[in-house]
Amino acid sequence: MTANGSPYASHTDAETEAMLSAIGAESEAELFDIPESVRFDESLGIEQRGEQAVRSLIDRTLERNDDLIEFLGRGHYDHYVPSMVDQLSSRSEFLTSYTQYQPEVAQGFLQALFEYQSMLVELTGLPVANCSMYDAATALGEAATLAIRVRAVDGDRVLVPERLQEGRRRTLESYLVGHDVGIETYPMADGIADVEALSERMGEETLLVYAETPTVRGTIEERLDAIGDLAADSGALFVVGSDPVALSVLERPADVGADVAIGEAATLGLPAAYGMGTGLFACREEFLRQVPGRLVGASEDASGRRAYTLTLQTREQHIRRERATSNICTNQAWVALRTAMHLAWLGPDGLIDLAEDCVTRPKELAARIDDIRGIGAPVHDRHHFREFVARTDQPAAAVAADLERDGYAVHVLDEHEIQICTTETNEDAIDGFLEALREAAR
Amino acid sequence: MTANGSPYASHTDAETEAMLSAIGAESEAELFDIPESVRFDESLGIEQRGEQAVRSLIDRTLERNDDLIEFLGRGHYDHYVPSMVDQLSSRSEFLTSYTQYQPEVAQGFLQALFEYQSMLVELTGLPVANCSMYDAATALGEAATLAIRVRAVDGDRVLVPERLQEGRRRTLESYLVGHDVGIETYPMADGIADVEALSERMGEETLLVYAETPTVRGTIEERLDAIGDLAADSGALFVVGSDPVALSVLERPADVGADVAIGEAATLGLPAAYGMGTGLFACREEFLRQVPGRLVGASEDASGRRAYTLTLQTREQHIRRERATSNICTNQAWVALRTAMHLAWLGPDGLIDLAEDCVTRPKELAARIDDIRGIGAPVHDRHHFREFVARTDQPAAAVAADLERDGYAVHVLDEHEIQICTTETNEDAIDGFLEALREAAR
Amino acid sequence: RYEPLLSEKNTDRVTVESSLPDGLTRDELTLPSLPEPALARHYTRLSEMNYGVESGPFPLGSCTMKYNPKFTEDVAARREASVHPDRSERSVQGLLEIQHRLQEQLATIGGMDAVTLQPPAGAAGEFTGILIAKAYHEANGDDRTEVVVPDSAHGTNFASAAMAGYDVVELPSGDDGRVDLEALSAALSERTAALMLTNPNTLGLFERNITEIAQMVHEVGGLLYYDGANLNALLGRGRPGDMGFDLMHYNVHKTFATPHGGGGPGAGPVGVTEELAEFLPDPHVRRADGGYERYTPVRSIGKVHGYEGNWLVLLKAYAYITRLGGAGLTDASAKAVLNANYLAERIEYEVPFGPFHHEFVASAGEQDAADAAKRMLDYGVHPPTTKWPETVDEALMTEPTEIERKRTLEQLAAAFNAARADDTETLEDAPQRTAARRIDQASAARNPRLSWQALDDE
Amino acid sequence: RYEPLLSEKNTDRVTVESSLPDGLTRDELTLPSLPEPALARHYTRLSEMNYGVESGPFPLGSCTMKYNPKFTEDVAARREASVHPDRSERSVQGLLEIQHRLQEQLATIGGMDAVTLQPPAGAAGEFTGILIAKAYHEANGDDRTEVVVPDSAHGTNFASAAMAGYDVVELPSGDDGRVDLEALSAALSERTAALMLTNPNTLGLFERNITEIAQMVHEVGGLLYYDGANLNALLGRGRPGDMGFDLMHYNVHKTFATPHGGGGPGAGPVGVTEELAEFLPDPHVRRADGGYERYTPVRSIGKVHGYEGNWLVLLKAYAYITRLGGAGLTDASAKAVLNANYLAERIEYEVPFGPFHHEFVASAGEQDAADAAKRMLDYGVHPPTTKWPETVDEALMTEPTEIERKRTLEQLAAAFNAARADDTETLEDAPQRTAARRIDQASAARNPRLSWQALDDE
Repeated sequence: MTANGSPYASHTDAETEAMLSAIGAESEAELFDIPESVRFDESLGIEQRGEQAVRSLIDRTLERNDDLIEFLGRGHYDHYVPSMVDQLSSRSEFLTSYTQYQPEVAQGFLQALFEYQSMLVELTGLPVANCSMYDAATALGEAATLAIRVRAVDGDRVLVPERLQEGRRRTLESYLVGHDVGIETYPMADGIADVEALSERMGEETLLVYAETPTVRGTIEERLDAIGDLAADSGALFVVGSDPVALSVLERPADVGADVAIGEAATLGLPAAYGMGTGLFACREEFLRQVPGRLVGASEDASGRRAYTLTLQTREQHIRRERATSNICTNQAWVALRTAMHLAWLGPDGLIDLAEDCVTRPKELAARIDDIRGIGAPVHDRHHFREFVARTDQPAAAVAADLERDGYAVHVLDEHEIQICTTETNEDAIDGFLEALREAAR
Repeated sequence: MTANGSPYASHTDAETEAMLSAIGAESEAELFDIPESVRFDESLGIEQRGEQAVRSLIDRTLERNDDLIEFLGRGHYDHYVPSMVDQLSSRSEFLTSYTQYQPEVAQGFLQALFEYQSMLVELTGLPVANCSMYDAATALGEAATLAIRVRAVDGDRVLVPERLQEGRRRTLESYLVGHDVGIETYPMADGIADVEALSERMGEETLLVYAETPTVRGTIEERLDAIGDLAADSGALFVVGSDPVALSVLERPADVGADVAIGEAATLGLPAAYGMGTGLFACREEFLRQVPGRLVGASEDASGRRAYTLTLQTREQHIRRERATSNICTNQAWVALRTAMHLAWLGPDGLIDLAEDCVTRPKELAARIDDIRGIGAPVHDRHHFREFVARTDQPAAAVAADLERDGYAVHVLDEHEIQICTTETNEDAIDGFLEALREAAR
Repeated sequence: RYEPLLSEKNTDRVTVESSLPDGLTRDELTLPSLPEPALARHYTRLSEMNYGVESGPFPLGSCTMKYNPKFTEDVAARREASVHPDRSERSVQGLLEIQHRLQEQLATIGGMDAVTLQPPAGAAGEFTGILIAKAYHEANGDDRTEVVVPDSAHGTNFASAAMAGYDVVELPSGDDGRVDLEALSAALSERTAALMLTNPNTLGLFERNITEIAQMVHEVGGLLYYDGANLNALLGRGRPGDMGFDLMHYNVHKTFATPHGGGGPGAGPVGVTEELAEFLPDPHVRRADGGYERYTPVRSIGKVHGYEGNWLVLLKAYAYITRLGGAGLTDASAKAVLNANYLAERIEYEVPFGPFHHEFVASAGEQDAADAAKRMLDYGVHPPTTKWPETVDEALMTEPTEIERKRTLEQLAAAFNAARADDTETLEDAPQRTAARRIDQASAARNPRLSWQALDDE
Repeated sequence: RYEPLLSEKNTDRVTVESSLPDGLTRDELTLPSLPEPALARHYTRLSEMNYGVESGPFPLGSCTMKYNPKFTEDVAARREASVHPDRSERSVQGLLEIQHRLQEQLATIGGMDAVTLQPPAGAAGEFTGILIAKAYHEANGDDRTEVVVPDSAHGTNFASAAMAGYDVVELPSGDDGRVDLEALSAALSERTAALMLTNPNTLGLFERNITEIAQMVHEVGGLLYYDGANLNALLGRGRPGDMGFDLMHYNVHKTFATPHGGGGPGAGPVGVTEELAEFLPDPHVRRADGGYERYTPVRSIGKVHGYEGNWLVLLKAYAYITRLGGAGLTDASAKAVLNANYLAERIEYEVPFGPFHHEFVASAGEQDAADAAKRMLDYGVHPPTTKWPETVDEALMTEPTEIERKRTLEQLAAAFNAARADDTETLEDAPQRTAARRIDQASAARNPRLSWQALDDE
């Protein structure tokens, strides 16, 4: 290879010579048709390093992160990802492949995505699921633009809960920049939607109502069907946010009248990953040709055998350009594959067991925390999923800072509220956490 | 699956029922034809755990190991293993396959082993290399039994260096238990073979002379050709021990008259792994039908294309039984695959660079250590490979204990000698190590 | 060999038992139920029916299917790399440091002053860039309504501009395949918010008049946006910032070797000039005393992702850039361009435009480009992108990338040439040697069956 | 598709430049030189030409090709697991603890009192066991010269006994496929150091007279050795120690799911009764105050491996045993036996002996068993072990293991039955659908070409 050249493009000098000569060029530089005035002199000033050196540099840098045990959630969750998911998704035929524009050599990935879609159909009860958006926040944005397309004559306002993960709210705002549509909120009552207040805010101008379960505070929404009825009455799109674990035991979005379900699919399949995720997106059949993102459909090959292919591509940007249902191209396909693998690994029993643990764990932990002097939990007298809010006598920020010093991370919500999330990945640390909290809270 | 049954044999109850009924049995227990008197009641007393729980248990236990930076060698070395080796060797088609008794569905592994053999042929200069023994120690034992078979009428003694890694020496003893052959040692002079003294010990009774380079003390043996001549003169088998990195720059065993080369092949391909390795074994053509272990040969398939197969199996235990060249059956094939991958990843330039680093690193480190008060290095005025011996004014054990407290591991050889090994995997730690040594040595 | 669906192997319908009140729960759940060994075989078999970069050459134009170095996967798999996004700034200093270093590396490579890592894909980067342009104009009290996009541009450019509320003005290409300055002049006006340009463009041609183009755009008060899809052609030899571009996105899954993953995840960082830095998404990372901090740029457009994008992908890109360094990146570009030229030299299909850089667009001529591509599958290679851009008849858009060596390029050329020599019937019957034969895409769209439930209903 | 050798792709001859004196170095080195992308494709392609447990059923009798749980690989890949073998006892307490726990688990499973983990494979375990027997007899001043081995035993039994210097006395099987007590009586004498027995034997038959056999061996002063190859048939339901065996080896790559790796590495721990514990290899691990220590058993036979065996393999076995627990192991055996019986019921080849446990030996009858096996490859499954043991004509030694479910067993049976229905010509021409057609093994042996250098010489 060229000295200091790319280790992954190691032409021998002889090969380079021969190729240049075949082309009829003297040098590689000559092949660059760049006017002198805008040429760059190659001085990028980035040092080249060996593979081992890069790994060790990154290891050393990452070690500067504090080694905290996280009791964090609020829309992004850490569940145990089985080894099988890592190892099988890493097979290069999956990992290094492209979007399936040549389905004859992409049947494996297409089938896996078809299976992913099918599992989401079962979980949501909605008959159409795409094979991924970037994350829950962008999926919510896409749901809003879907609403604009299908309800365009009817309204100019979307209604969201007053308590919503900040990234979801602000990403939604970005998706609405290009439209004359405003965002309004409806109030919560003791942790869940205040349906009466919501009812008063609904009107003809309402394009879309969004509700989620569990909510950002970990409460299970109790009146989705009532919200669904309100949406149906006013002709607004009803969008329900959730995740695959919760959906395995909670009411199906389809059964409470949802038109669209969105959420964070990579709650299964990925570790915390600093917020990297996958947007779940499913909807009713009538919106089929308005769906954003990729869809995999079943078909047949020339020998009559079942085969899979990307379908309804005329919705998409590479064909419809500015009239596409979305600009999304690269999506989160490989994460969706991992989510499907994780779902398959759990199976229906394992999934329900996991979901039930998400109901019982926060209940038990909240009860233990409630016994601590200087702290009360849960703040909301509701059913919880994975997490709950606690009220602190001490300033919440000080409590969290003390906990962090002891090696634990929690959310600070406001002056006297913290939020605590528990799953199987931090359960071993609960005793130590309670000990630290006992100190911090008093 | 059965409650608490094997998670990897999850027959449904209905399946089990149907299968029992097809067999005509009432229960699984009924299928066990074990007399009542020797039945066991299933009470193994080992708790079942989930996957996550097992991983976390083992992680917690392994964390009880001290996190030391190792300057350890003496026959077992840690080189940086590239990610490519881990990831490609882990493909299940390799990892979970069996010995290649059905070559038509094992061409991939056979070809990789053929390539491994070929690379060892190049490194040793000897035309026959098998596709692995357990480790260097058992390879030495196998070399000795080979000597007995091919030189049986001639002698009853093997000669080994007085300084030899303990495991090699004692494993050799085990391999000779069944034979009337004794082990004698020949002395070393300032770290390498004392050829004159060796010459005096050679005789008709000498079956085999073993020499290695680098030696267990890290010195490069300088008179291998003279030892080879002595062996040739007395009709003894000359066995040379080395490893693939050293062999890339040092004289080829074939060129110094070696009949057999043995050594630790997994010096490339595996991390330290608590002594797990792979025995390198190569020899002259005339011993072909006396070689222990598996051999892969080229052949053709029915369509005339090149194909590979295990060959000369009549040497082996499953055919020749008590007259086999060895009892070895399961060997280290997958590690040999990794070694071949690592060799291929380095290529000849990378391999020579690595070897040259193994020459310069210990030289530089010894020089820096020699500047420390209370310690002298290297003890032997020789060329070194990866490691060297240092003399301490303080008791060596105390110096090592101090170092260990500071996070570094070295060998203690005797009252005032320690041994220090350095490769690319500990080079980043050298400054800290010298600091600690400065404290410990005075 | 057909691989049954998971649902066809074993499905259980399970009654949901929960400690929650009945009214809040579903009644049952019906999903595949298989033990790990069966799943391992399922996904192993599926992988065998899929072509990746390690299966052979993958000269998919405009996609830059380069090799994804194995070690970057190990880097991203480190437990320390995976923290919750709501962690305190103080407790993730290592991660912030890597983000900051990557921001700086990308800025240097693109000749930009500031870079956000938040957009989770190239199209998200475009959308972010256009939102920044919009915010910039609005901050200037300037109400602009149009974005100009060349006809040969990626569909995402059109869609992203439209998503941000702009009217898209399509710019016809000149006879040489490049921007026609007269047409550009006609397209530009004080309504122009931005011109989005790919350079080299999708034909692999460098816009030689880039300085003039930039001047013209800037003269009407517009911004010049660089689509980073083809950045692999320029590394070390040309920087968008030096050419007059005001903002750009990078496709790390193209240029910086993070795997495409069958369609994602990628990452689409956006670089901007100093003037635009105050509009970057929230949060941005900067040095603070002794460490790093997150902050909100003063006129931030807000957020385009719930958190901070596809962090694990960005980490792989950082590992790649740090591995190659400036010299390696420059060499990668040089070899990518050399390879494209050598391959074009060896194939017998006509290549109408040039001189091209890292990719070229050949014409299948009388053949149907899609059919020719199917036939190439039979010859054991992945075909090029077909029928796009429309500026070339029956386009075969080809980008071998730097990773192929001479011999592989020759094998690839042989596959092209064999397909060229085949007759129409053969092409239409292709592929014959793949896991599936030609797939009927029309009927899939006519009768959409998007889940196994839909199959069961039949 | 033929995959060229690495050497055929690109080889460099490099002059060795070294700071060492010329006399100590070689002149040049000639090895393949390929960049990582080319290597990744090479090994990916090779893997595609290889059948593993995740490719489909693998009913290889006497090999116990069970599924290798993925998580055990992640466990063994932990950096903390890989330390140098010369580390001080004090600094590797975690590792010693796991070794000790595994010793105890294996002792419990086998009904033994002490277990060494050192032997790196089953055959090494046998050799270790026979060395222990020899040391034991020598310690008793007892000079014995023979080891008795049934004719149906694994070849390693014969070879291991011979390696330890013993004469091997072959014991003919009885008409029921089991040990014939009369023949045994004739074979035993005061020269007998040990009887090596596989139980159930290689026909899958439990030695019902095991108590009498043990008594007979002990009466002449011999030791009874258990070959653990078939232990997967007995987990939780029978323990060698309870049957009168004095020592045994375990094949962790068979019974405890560590991968076979194309021929290794495995591990062959040896268990012994209390009486023999003082002969175990050096070092052994035991509890010491508050931790664990290595020690040398007083009459240790010494070492059978340079260090302490295949640690990473042992760690995977520990992970597997800890995952399944006693209940899981017992169930694994039950399902392994159930599966063998169900499969035998479904196939049309005759199974002459029974009742068998986890494996059975069918007879191909008039067919050549090896040919029938090649034909099964065409039907997409891995065939059974063939032509062994010789106590069955044209043996098809079949062990489906517990991991296969009913449907897979039926598919497997269909492959057997299809081969049985094929004519001789078809069998002899098989396989037709594999990466390579039938390979000429005879000529490979007649004209050994064991390296690419040998091919070049032609």
